[in-house]
Amino acid sequence: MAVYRAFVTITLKKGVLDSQGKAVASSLHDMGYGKLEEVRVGRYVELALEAASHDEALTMTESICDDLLVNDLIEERRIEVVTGP
Amino acid sequence: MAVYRAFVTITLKKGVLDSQGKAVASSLHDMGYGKLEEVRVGRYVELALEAASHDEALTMTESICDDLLVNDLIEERRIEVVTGP
Amino acid sequence: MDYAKAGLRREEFEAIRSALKREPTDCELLVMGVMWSEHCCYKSSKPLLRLFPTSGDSVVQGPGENAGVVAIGDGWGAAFKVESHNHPSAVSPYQGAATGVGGIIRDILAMGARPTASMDGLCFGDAQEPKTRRLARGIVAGIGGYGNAVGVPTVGGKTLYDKAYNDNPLVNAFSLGIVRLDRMASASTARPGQKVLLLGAATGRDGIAGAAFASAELGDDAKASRPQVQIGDPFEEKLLIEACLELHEAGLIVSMQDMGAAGITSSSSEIAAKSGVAIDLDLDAVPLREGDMEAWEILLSESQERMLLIVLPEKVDAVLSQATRWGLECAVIGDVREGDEWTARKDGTIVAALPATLIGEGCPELAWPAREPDDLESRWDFGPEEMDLPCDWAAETKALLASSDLTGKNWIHESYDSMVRLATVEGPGGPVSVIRVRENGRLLSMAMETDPRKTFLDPYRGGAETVARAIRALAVSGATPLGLTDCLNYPSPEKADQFWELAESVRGMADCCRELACPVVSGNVSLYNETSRHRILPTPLVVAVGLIDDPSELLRWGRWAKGDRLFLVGTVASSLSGSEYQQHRLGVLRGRPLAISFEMEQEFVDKARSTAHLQLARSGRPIAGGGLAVALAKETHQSGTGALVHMAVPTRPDVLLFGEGGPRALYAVPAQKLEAFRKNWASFPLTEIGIVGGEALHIRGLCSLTLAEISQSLGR
Amino acid sequence: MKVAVIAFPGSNCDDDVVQAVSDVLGCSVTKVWHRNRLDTEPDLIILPGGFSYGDYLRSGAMAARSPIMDDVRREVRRGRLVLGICNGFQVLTESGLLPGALLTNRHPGFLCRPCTVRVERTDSPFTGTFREGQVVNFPIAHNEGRYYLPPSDLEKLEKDGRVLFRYCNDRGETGDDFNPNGALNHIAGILSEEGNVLGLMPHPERSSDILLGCDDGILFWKSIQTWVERR
Ligand SMILES: Nc1ncnc2c1ncn2[C@@H]1O[C@H](COP(=O)(O)OP(=O)(O)O)[C@@H](O)[C@H]1O
Ligand SMILES: [Mg+2]
Repeated sequence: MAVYRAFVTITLKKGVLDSQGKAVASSLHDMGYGKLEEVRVGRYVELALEAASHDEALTMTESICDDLLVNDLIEERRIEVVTGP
Repeated sequence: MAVYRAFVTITLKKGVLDSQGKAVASSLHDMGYGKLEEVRVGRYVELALEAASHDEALTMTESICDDLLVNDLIEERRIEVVTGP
Repeated sequence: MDYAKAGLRREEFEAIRSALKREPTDCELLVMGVMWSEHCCYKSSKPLLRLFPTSGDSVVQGPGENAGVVAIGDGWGAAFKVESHNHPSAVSPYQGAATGVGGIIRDILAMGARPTASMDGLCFGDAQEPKTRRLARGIVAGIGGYGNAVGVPTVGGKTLYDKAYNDNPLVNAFSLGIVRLDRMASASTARPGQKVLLLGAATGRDGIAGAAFASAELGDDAKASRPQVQIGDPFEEKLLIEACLELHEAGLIVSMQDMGAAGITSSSSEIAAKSGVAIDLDLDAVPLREGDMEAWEILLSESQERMLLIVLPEKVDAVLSQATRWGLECAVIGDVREGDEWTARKDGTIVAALPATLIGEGCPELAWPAREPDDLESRWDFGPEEMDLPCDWAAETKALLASSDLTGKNWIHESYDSMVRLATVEGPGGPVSVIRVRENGRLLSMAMETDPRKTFLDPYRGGAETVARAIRALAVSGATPLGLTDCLNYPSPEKADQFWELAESVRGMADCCRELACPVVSGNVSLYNETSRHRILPTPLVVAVGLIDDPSELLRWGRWAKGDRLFLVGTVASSLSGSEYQQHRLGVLRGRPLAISFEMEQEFVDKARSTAHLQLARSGRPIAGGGLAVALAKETHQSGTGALVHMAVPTRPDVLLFGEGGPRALYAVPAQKLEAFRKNWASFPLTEIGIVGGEALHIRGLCSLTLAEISQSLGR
Repeated sequence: MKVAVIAFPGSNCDDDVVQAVSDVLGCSVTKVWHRNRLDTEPDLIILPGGFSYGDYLRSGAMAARSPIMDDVRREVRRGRLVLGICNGFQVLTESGLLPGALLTNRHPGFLCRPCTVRVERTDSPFTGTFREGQVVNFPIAHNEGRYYLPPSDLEKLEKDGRVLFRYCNDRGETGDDFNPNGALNHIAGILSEEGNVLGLMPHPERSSDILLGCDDGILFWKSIQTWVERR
């Protein structure tokens, strides 16, 4: 068993209203950032987990995403797993 | 001028209690994920911006973080900038 | 395109063809498919809804507008309605529940009313199931997440758990707003020459055909319903509320309409039909979130936080600039003309041209066969003698108190902002919720009730009992009922016994509304709440709204003081059939609930109201779920003092303590009011049952529960 | 006394504050939309509760960067009183007018309920009519109310006596069980260095009318009025 670290980035699917991104973009525009074209706001989750292999760590992270972290209807995820605590 | 994409990951500083991370961890434990050691929850922001160079895009992103996206007292950031829309 | 793909039946398709005298286009078929879905046109329930009494002294607007309106004095009115968001919440609990709250608030807003208070009715599956916990958490978070941010307090609600809701949790959202009666908005005031504007969020692909989806049984793989989920943005809604009220106040709009199910189509065609005008829509002018949307997608999108406005041409600029001030998008998307056609153009060509009245009112009604369920008699086959008397009454009472239906709701209502707007006189957790109407100094009392178990056992009696419960609760608080809104949550109407249950329970509700002079002013129907595994219990939910002229006429609860005498009004022998106790102890659902006596109900209402108005009691609580024992325990807990209860037990003690049904209440009366109180209730069953004092609820001969034990069982 | 209440898009306690203050003090209270400037010279500026800019990104972050906050800063320098309630407190920390940050509650999730706090000192512009150590009921309603400040700064804040309200039980005792959100040192409200800016998580305006359950807030508004009139 070794310790792995998984980094999960969760963003809204294209076409789903990103109200946070919209609000942040318009604030930044008001603050003078005219060259900003788009802002999308998502979530980021870091997990430390014990697994027998890199693959097992990845599978576990996938299933954690399915079970709790990600709402498939509207969100998509990107997962990266590295070795070490 | 070209379009760049900046990816910003924002997490709470070590030493600041991450209550959301703790809540997620305890939910996952209840759901049977016993091998989970730590969960940290953060924010992820994707920006599309116009800049003359990669460096300018990076500087602009840094300043957007300073000005709005990140609260230095409690948070830290990681920035990655790539070319293209 | 095949009409069936659009969700139409053959006879519906024929009706469209013969009305048009031509073949409908694909776009028209899709539009009609959604507009003639159960959710939008009530084709299965319309004949039943006609049973409801809909007029009365206080009714200003009955069913037919976005919300009903009752007069509350001094030229002010209360607009209110309850609406279901069951199917979306089953698929995507947070977003489904959140957009349910957003939607009902816009219905209130569309009447020109300021949304002032919300309530939520929730039915969840088996409390022990992990799936239930996940759904419940998501749904509650969604209601709070939306309601808290828009700044409309959630002042109460109702939650129950039963395995019948395992696959189909119910989310019924109620909202009430205050409106000046001479400033009410209406869908029937559009005139030729005026402009059609779209205010609020850009239109995207979310929730397309959601209405049709809400009218079908959920597939076993709910994830397949993906694209039909709507996403809410309470921030945008808050701006929309303020903007619309400001525009309305400034006289800049002629009419407004929320965009709920079937979005632009339903809102614009409804105005056209009700106002007797034609409307031309230019879909190229609609601000889109995604560029490549098809005409039918734009027409049917259920993107949230949008309102349709009808504006005089000379006021358009003013409206557009106000919108900018609020940071909202606004566009002119059409014209009002003479005639009765509803047309939509895209890229210069007409994609749909339909008679406006056909869209909203033309759907042929469905008359499903009704048949009394074969097992009805056996449902009634129950006698209390089937239940052993408990040997430990204290343990039994504590266990009942701790059961999920009666208690442990703090985690729900503490996650709602119940106090914003400074109007909440009595928030969540009591038998009624009470708000102050600042505009005229009066109070409104609201009671949400549903009793699906009794409704299942005897639909007529259960339906009547549901309405009666709400009216009793109002009366005990001192309120005069003004009107009622209902949400009819049922499984599929296409099975004869299920349709019979629907019809009988509506009949029971309607009779009770009529006899107790509480007209139905608005409502909603949600059918097909079933899957191959489960079907929900017949679940009519009502919210009755009543008026208290002066705050001194409000009788509160949980206010016992030492030395007060306790009285039970109403029968001592009610029924265990369909009671919380039966459910909790035996886990069965059997027996026949009590029949309703409207004369007795009316007498109770009158006497309860005078008890409050003449301040004859210190504390009063209607007896509902869990019976007398639970009423006593809750009063003890909230008052922070015990009581000695001593009463003759003419019947089985469990029936006395835990029985439910019929007009009953528990009062605490101070010594100097005893005589007047007794006189007030003369000729009605009245039993003095004890005296307030001490550190425990002591029921002589049965049990004694300390304050600490009670609080602990109640989970707070 | 003149009071200005600043409304950001998404504020939702702005009307409540206007109502409570004008009912209790009978003074003129004006609501100022964030896009307008603060040109009158109010004795008290209130940043109300709510969800400014949807509370997106971080609560208060975007409101803190809106131009009207420059006017607020100017008035702070001139010694005017500024009160941030709930979301207003978050705006004040985000804008640097008060130190620290308000983090997600210890048990994440919105929490709305009556709440008892202890008045720590009575020589501030906001608390003159209270008794020292008095326990008052100001309801809370927030998801991000956990006050945080790095340890050394916190020590200094305490030493300077800038903690004005602390969560406690009804006998005035502090403890984790009576701290609804996990705020460090049970902090519910703090003062700026000059003492004219107050950030407060609980809502005194929700406690200003006995019909709604409690009126401890009346003393709070009277304190401010007394202080302003004495000056
Ligand atoms: N169960 C019911 N009882 C009484 N009125 C109802 C009921 N269901 C629907 N109505 C009325 O029918 C009309 C259409 O309902 P609905 O489609 O839900 O309105 P909206 O499109 O405004 O959401 C409304 O006026 C509503 O009040
Ligand atoms: Mg409507």
